[in-house]
Amino acid sequence: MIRRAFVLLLLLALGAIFLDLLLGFVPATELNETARYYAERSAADLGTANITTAIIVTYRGLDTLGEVTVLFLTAAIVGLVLSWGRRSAEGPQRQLLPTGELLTTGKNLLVPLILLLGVYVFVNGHLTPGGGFQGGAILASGILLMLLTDPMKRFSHGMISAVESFSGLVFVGLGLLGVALAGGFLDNRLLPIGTVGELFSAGVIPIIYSFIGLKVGAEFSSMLVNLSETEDS
Amino acid sequence: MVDGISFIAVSLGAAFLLGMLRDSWRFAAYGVSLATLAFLTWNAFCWTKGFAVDGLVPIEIFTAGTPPPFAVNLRLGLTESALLLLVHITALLSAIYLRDTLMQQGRRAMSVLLVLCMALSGIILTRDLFNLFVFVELTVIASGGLILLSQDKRALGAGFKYLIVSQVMSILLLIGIFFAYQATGTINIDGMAEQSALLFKGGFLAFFLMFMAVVLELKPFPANGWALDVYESAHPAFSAIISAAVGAASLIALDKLLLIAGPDWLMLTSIIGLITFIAANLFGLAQENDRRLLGYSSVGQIGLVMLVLGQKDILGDNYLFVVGGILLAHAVAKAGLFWISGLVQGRELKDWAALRQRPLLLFAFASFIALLMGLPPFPGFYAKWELVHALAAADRLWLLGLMLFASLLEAGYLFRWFGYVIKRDLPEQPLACPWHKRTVVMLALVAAWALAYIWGELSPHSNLLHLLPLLFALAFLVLEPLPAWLKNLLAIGGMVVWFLLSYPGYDPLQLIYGGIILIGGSIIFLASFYGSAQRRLGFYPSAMLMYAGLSLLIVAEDSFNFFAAWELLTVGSYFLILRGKESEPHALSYILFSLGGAFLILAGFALAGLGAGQIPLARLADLSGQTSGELAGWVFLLLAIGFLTKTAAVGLHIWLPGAHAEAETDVSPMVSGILLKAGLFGLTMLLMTMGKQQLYGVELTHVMLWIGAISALVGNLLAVFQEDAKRLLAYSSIGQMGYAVFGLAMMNHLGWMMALMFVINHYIYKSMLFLSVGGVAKRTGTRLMYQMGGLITLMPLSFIAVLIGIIAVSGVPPLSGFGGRWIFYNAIMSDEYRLPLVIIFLAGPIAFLYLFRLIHTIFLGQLKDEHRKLKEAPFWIVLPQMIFVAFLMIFALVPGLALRHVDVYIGQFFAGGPSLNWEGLTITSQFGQWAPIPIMIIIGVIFMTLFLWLLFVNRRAQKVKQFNIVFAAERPYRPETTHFAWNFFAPYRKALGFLTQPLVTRFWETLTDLLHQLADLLRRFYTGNGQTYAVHLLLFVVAVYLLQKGMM
Amino acid sequence: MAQIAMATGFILILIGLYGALTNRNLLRMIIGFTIAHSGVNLVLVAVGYLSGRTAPILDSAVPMAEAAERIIDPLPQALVLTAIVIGVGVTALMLAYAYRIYVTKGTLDIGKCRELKW
Amino acid sequence: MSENITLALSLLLALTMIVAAVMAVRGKRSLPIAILAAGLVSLLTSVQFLLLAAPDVAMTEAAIGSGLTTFLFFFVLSRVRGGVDD
Amino acid sequence: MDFDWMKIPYSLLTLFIVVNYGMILNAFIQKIGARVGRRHGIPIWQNYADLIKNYSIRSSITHGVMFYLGPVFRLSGGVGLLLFVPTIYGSYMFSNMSFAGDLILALYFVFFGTLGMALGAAESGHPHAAIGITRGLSQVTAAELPFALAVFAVALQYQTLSVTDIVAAQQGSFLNWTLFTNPLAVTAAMLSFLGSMMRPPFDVVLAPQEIPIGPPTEYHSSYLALMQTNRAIFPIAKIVIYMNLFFGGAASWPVFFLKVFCIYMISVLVGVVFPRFRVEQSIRWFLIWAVPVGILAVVLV
Repeated sequence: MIRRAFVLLLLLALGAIFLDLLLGFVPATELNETARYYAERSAADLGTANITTAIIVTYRGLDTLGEVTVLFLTAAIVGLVLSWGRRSAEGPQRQLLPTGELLTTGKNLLVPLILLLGVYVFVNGHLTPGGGFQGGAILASGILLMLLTDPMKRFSHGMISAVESFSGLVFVGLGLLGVALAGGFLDNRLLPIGTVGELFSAGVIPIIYSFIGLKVGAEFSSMLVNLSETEDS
Repeated sequence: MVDGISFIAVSLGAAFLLGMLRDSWRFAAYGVSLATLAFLTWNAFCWTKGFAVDGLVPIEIFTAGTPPPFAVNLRLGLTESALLLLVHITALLSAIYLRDTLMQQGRRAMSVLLVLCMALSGIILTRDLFNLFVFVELTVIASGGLILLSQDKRALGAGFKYLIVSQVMSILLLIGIFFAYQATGTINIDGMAEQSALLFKGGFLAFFLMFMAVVLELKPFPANGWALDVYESAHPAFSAIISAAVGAASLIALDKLLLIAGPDWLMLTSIIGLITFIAANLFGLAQENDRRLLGYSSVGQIGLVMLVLGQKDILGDNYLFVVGGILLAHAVAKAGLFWISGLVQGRELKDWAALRQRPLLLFAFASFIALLMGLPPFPGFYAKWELVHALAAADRLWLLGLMLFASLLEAGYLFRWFGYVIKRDLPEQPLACPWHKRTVVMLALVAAWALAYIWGELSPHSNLLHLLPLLFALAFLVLEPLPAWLKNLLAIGGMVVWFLLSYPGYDPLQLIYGGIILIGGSIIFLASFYGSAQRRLGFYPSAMLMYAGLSLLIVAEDSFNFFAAWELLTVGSYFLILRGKESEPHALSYILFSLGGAFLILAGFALAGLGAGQIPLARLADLSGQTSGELAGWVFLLLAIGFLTKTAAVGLHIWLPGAHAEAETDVSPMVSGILLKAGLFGLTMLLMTMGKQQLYGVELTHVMLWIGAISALVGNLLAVFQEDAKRLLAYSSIGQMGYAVFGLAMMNHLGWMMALMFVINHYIYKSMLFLSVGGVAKRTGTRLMYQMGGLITLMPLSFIAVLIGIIAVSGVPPLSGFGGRWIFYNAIMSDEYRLPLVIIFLAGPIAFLYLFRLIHTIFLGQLKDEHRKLKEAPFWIVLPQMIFVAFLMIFALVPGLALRHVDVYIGQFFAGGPSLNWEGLTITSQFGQWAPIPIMIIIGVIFMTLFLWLLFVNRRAQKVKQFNIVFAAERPYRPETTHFAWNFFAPYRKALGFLTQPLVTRFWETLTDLLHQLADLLRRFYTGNGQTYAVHLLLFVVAVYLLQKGMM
Repeated sequence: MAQIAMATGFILILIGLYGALTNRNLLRMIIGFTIAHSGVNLVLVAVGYLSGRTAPILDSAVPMAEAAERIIDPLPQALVLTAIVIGVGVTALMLAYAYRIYVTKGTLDIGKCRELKW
Repeated sequence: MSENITLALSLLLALTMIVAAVMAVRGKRSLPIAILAAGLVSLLTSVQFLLLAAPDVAMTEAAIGSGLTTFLFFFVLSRVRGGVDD
Repeated sequence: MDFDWMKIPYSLLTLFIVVNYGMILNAFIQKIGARVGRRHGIPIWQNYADLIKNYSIRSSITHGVMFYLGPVFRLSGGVGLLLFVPTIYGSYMFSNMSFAGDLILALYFVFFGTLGMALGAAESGHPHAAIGITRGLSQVTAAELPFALAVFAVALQYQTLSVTDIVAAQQGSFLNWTLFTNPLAVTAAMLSFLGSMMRPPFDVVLAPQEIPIGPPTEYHSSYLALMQTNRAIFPIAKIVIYMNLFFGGAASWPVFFLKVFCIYMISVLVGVVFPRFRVEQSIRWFLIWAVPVGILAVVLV
C-alpha cells in the first residue's frame, strides 16, 4: 500500500511536469519551416499526394527502415523465444474445440477480401491515407482469421520468413540503388515521379511501400503464427 | 573504404539475407554474419585511419537526396568512425566468442546481433533526433533479444526489467522530441542547436525530458538496478557488447544532446555522472559476484565518461582525447573482462583464481585491470592526467576530489579481485578454454596495448612506451619462458648497463638515489639466484617494472614524467608484494594507500599546473611567486602527503608492515631498502623546489618535522613489540623513514645530509637484515622469533650480517649509523624547532630494544630441538649480505666517498648555512668533528687487545652447550622452557604500551568497514523488483527536475 | 481541441504508468504500458495539430499550391506512425518475455523475478 | 462538422478513454476485460486521431495498436491461463 | 694525518689511574652502603682481590663466540668511552683520543658496551640473563632521554659539540658551570644519571641482592673479571662526561677525583634512601619527572 502511495506521489510529480508542459504549450498557427517545406515541395519533388507517405518513405526513409527492422527484430525474437517453448514440451496437450461451420464459411469468404484490401491500402499509400503498415496489418489480420478458424493449420515458416526477408532486402536494395543512381540513400527518384495523384507515380515510393506492406504483413503473421503454434507443444 | 551508409545498409541487408537462408544452413548463416561484421570492421577501420592519419574531413551523408533538416542526415567523422570501429570489432569478437551459442540458436539470433550493430551505428551516425529515437528503440529491442541468449534463466527477469525501464525512457524521449520540435520547428540536431535559444524559451521541459531519457540510457545512479541485473545474468559476450558498444553509443547520443543544450546542462551531466561513479564504485566494494561486479564497474565507468562529457567546456581541444581515452579503455577492458568471465566457471570473484592456470590470460586480466584503473602506460592514464589538470585549472576542485575518491573505491575492489586471482586456491572447476574464446580475449589484450601506444603518441606529453626502462621491463614478459637464472642475469645486466649509461648525466643527488636503485637493486637481485631453478613467473616483469619506474623517477624533469614513473613503480611494487604467501590483504592496502597518495600527487601537480598540461618540476619553485593566496601551500600539502604515503609516515603507515613482512625473501629488501626511497626522493624534490611553504599561517615543514618525529617514535615503538622478525624490520623502516623525513623537514644543509645518510644507510642495513632474516625464515620455516633461538652456531654468516646490521642501525660507533646520528645532532643544532626533537630523542634508544630482540631471539639463547640440523642460509642469500657488510664497513670508514659531492650540491640550496668540511680523515662541522677512520682504529685496537687478552687468560676454556646452565639451581629439561623470547619487552609494554594502541589501524579499519557496510546497506536498495527499478527511475527524473529547476 | 487531446494523452500516460508500476502481474503491466503508449501518441499528434486545417493529403480539396496554408503539420504524423509500430514491437517483445517467464517459472508475478538483486 | 460538435465529441472521447483506461489498470477486473479495455482505449485514440486530422495515424492505431495488439494479448493470455492468479 | 704515538702511553696512563680509582671508589661506596645498613661491609681492597681471583680462576667454560665477545664488548665500551673524552681539561697528556670525535661520539659509544654485554649475556643461554637484558634496555631507553635532552640543551647553550669547548666555556668561576648557568639541564641530566648508574632505585636490572640473576648470570672467571674491570672504568668514564658537561670539568687530577667522587655520591645517596623500582615504574618515573625538565631545558635555552 505504501508502495502504491509512493508510486502515486511520484506520478503526481511527473504529472506536474506534464502539466507544466501542457500549460506552456502554445499551439502553432502557421506551419514551421520544416513542415512548410514538406507541404510545398513533397508533391513537386517526389510526386506523392499523401505527404505523410512522402515523409515516411522518402524523407525519413531511414526511420521507416528502422521501424520495419523493429518488427523484423520482434518477429525474430518472438520466434527465437517461442521456438524454445516448442522444444521443451511441458504439460499435456489440450483438446481444442472444433470451430463452427459459420466461422469457416465466413473465413473462406472473408480472407481473400481482407487480403485484397490490405494490398489495396499499401499500393495506394502514396495517394490515400494508409500505406504499408496499415496494409500489412490488414494482411496479417487475414492470416489471423485463418488461424482462428483453423488452429491446426500449419503455415510455412520458410515461406513467411522468405517473404519477410525478401521484402526487406528489396527495401535496402532500393535504398542503396538510390545512393548509386539518384540523390542518396532511399531517394525515390530512381523512377520517374510521374503525375501526382496517379497510381504509377512518385518514383519508387509505391514499390517500397508495397514491400513494406508485404514485410509488415509477414512479420505480424510470423509473430501470430509462432504464438499460435506454441500451444500445440 | 565504402560509403558510410553501408554501416546501416550492409548489416541490415545481411540480417534480411539470413532470413532467406534455410534454418538448417547454420554454417552459412554464421559465415554471412561474420563476414558482414568483418567487412564493416574493416570499413570502420579504413575510415578511422582516413580521418586520423590521412586528414579526411568529416563527411555528411544525406538520405533521400534532400538536404537536412528535411530529411534524415548522417555524419561520419573521426569520433563516429572510431566508435563504429569499436562497436563492430566488439560485435565481431563477441560473435566469434558466441560461436556455439549462435550456431545453436540459428540465424535469427545472428540477425538480432547484426541488427544491434546496425542500430548502434545508427545512433552513432545520425544527426536527427527522431532517428536517434528509432535507433535507440532498436537497440533496446535487440538487446532484449540478445539477453535471451543467456543460458541463465534469471536473464529473463533481467531482460524484462530492462524492457520496463526502457518503456518509461521511450515515453519521456518521445514527448521531449515532439515538444522540442514544436518549439524550434526542426528535428535536426544541428538545427536545434542553432535554435537552442528558441528551445529554452519555452521548451526547457522538452529538452529536460529528452535529456533525461538519454541519460537514463546511460544507467545513472539510482536508476540503474536493471542494468546490473542484465550484466549479471546475460551471456558474457553480450554483456561485453552492452558494456562496450552500447555504452559508447549512448554516450555519443548524450554528446549530441549536449550540443543542443548549451553550457547550462553540462554541470548537471557531470554531477549525474559523478554520483553514478561514486555510488557504483561504492557498491562494488560489497560485491562478490564477478559479473555483477563488472556491471557495477561498467556503470561507474560510464558515469565517469558522463562526468567528462559535462566538462566539455573546460577541456577544449583535449575533449576527444580525454573522453576517448577513458571510454576506449573502459570498453576494451570491460569487454575483455566479460569475455574472460565466460571462461571462468565459478561465479564468485575468487573462482577467477583459475586464471592462474593460463599465464597469458592472467596477464590479460592484469592488463585489463590496469586499463580500467588508468595506470600507465594505458590511455586512461593520459586522459585522467588531462582531465585532472583541466579540472584544477577551472577550479572545480570538489569535482576533482570526489572523482579521485571514487577512483580509489574502484581501485579497492579491482585490486582486491586481482589479489584473489593471484592468491586464492585454485577452484575445483578448471578453466573452460576453447581456443576461439581465448583468441578473442587475446585480441582484446592486443587492443589494450595498441591503445596504450596510440594514446601515448597522441598525448601532448611523451609516449611512455618509448621509454627504454619500461620497454626493458615489458620485455621480460616475453622472456618469461626462460629459466630464472638467465632472467636474473639479464635483469642485473640491464640495470648495471642502464646505470653506466645514465650516470654521467646524474647530479650528485640523483647519483646517490640512482646508485641505490640500480646498483643496489642488482645486488639484491643476487639473492634471486637462489631457487632460480623454477621460472618464477611474473617476478621479473614486476620487479623490473618497479625498477623502471624508480630509475625514471629520479631523472624525471617534468610533472608528467614524474607522475608516470611514480605510478609505474607503484604498480610494479604492488605485483612484487603480492607474490608473498600471505600477502594478499597487505598488498591490497599497499596499493590503496599508494594510489591514494598518487592521486594526491596528481591533484597537487594539477593545481600547480595553473592551466598548463604539465610543468617542469623546477617550476614548482616559482609557484608561490606566481599565485596569490594559499595555492602554493595546498600544492605543497598535497604533494607532501602523497610522498609521505610512500615513506609510510605515521597515520599512513599501516600498509607497510604487512607488505614488507609478507613479501618474498628477496622482495622484502627491494621494497624496503629501495622502494621507500622513492618517497624520500619525492620529498627531496619537493622541498628542493618549493622550499618552505605556509598554509593558513602554519609552517608546513614544521608539521612535517612533527610527522617525521612521531613516525620515528611510533615505528620504533611498534617494532619493539613484534613477534614476527620481518614485521619488526618493517616497523623499524617506518621509524627510519621518520628520521629521514625529519631530516629533510629541518630544511637545512645538515638536515638534508642526515637524510641522505639515512637513505644510504637504510638501504644497506635494511636490505641486509631482511635478507638474513629471510634466509633464517626460509630455513626454520617460521618468522616468529620466539620459535627460533640459538641459531648463531648454525648460521654464523647470517648472524654476522645481523650483528653488523644492528650496530649500524642503532647508530653505535664505529659503524656508519653513527655518522647519521652525528650529522643529525649537528643539524638540529642550527634548527629552531626543538619540541619535535624530544620525540626523536625518545625514539633513538628504543631502536636498541627491537634490534637486540632481533638478534637475541633468533641467534642467541637456547637452540630449539627441531632446529638442530639446520644449515646456513643459501649461498645466494648470504652473498649479498656479505657484500652489504663490506659496504657498511667501507661507508663507515669513508662516508665522504658518497657524501662529499652531494654535500656541495646541497650547499647550493642552503647558501650560507653550516656545512661540513671533508678535508683529511676528520669530518668537521662548525660544532664538532668526527673522524671515522681513527674511531674505527681505536675501537678496533681496544677490542682486539682485550679479546686477545681474554683468549689468553681463557685459553683452556672448554666449549659447552648453551643448555649446560645452572637455571636458578635447577637443571632445565627442555630448551624451549629456557628461551626467554615471547613478549620479550613485557615491562616496556606495561610502561609505554599505551602508545602503541592501534589507533591509526583502527581509524582506517573503521573507515573501510563503514564504507563496506554502507555499500552493503545501500545496495539493498536494488531490490531486484523491476517495478521498483522503474520507480527509482521516476524518482530520479523528478529529483533531477527539481535540481535543475533549482540550479537555473 | 489540441489541448484536450493533449491533456487526455497525459492522463492516459499517468494512468498507464500507474498500472504498470503497481500491478504485479506481467500482463497487466504490459497493458499499462500499451495504454501509456496510446497516451503518448495522442499527445504527439496533438502537438502537430493546427486548428482548422485538414489532413496532409493533396487532393482536389487541397491543391498543391495552397497546401502550406491548408494542411496541418505532416511530420508529427509520420513520426507517430513510426512510434506506434515501434510500440507494438516492444509490446510484442514484452509479451514474448512474459510467456517465457511463465514457462520457466510458472508464474507471471514480477515480484517473483527477484533472484538478481543488490 | 462544426467546431463545437468536434469539441464535445472530443471531450466525450476523452472521458470514455480515461474511464476505460482506469478499468484496464485497476487490478480488480479480470484480465480479458482489462485487455479489452486497453484495446478500447487504443481504438478511441484512433478516433481522436481522426478528429485531429491524422487519418494515416488513425488507421495505423486502429489496425495495429488496437487490433493486432489485442490479439497478441489474447494469444499469450490463452497460453498462460494458469499463471493468471488474480 | 700524523698521529702522535705518544698518545698511546698517555692514554694507558689515564686508563691505569682511572681503573684504580674506580676500584677503590666502588669498594668505598659499597662500604658506605653497608654502613648505612649497619653492616661491616667489604674491605677496601676487596675488588682487587676479586679481580685477581677471577682472572686466575681455571674452571672456565664458554658457550660460544658471542659469549666470549660479550665481556670484550663491555670493556671496550668502557675503555673507549673513557678515551674518547678528554679527562683533564687543558692537559694534552690526558686529552686521550678525543680528536676522533666529539660529544656525540661519546654519547653513542655508551651503547657499545651495553649492546655487547647484552649480546654476550644472551648467548649464555640463561633465561635470567635475557630477562635482565630486557629490563636493562627498557630502563635505559627512558633514562637516556633526559640526558640526551640535557646534552642537547648544553650543546645549544655553548653552540658546540666539542667537549673541550664546553669545558672551556665553564672556566673562570664555578658560577660559570653549567650547573648554575643551566640548572634545568643539569637537573634533567642528573636524574638520568641516577638511572644509568645501576644503583637503587634503578638496579632491578642487576638485582645484586638475589641469587644469580641479570645479564652476567652465567659469567664467571676471567669473563667476570673483564666485567669487573669495566665496572671500575665505566662509571667513572660516564661521570667524566657529566663532569665535563655540567660541572666545569677538571683541570687537574685532584679536582678530578673530587668531582667524580661527589657526582658518584649523588647516586649512592639516593640509592641508599630509596627502595627499588620495577622497570615500568622507573620508566614512568623518568618520563614524568625527568623528561619534562629536559624539555624545559631544551626549550628555554
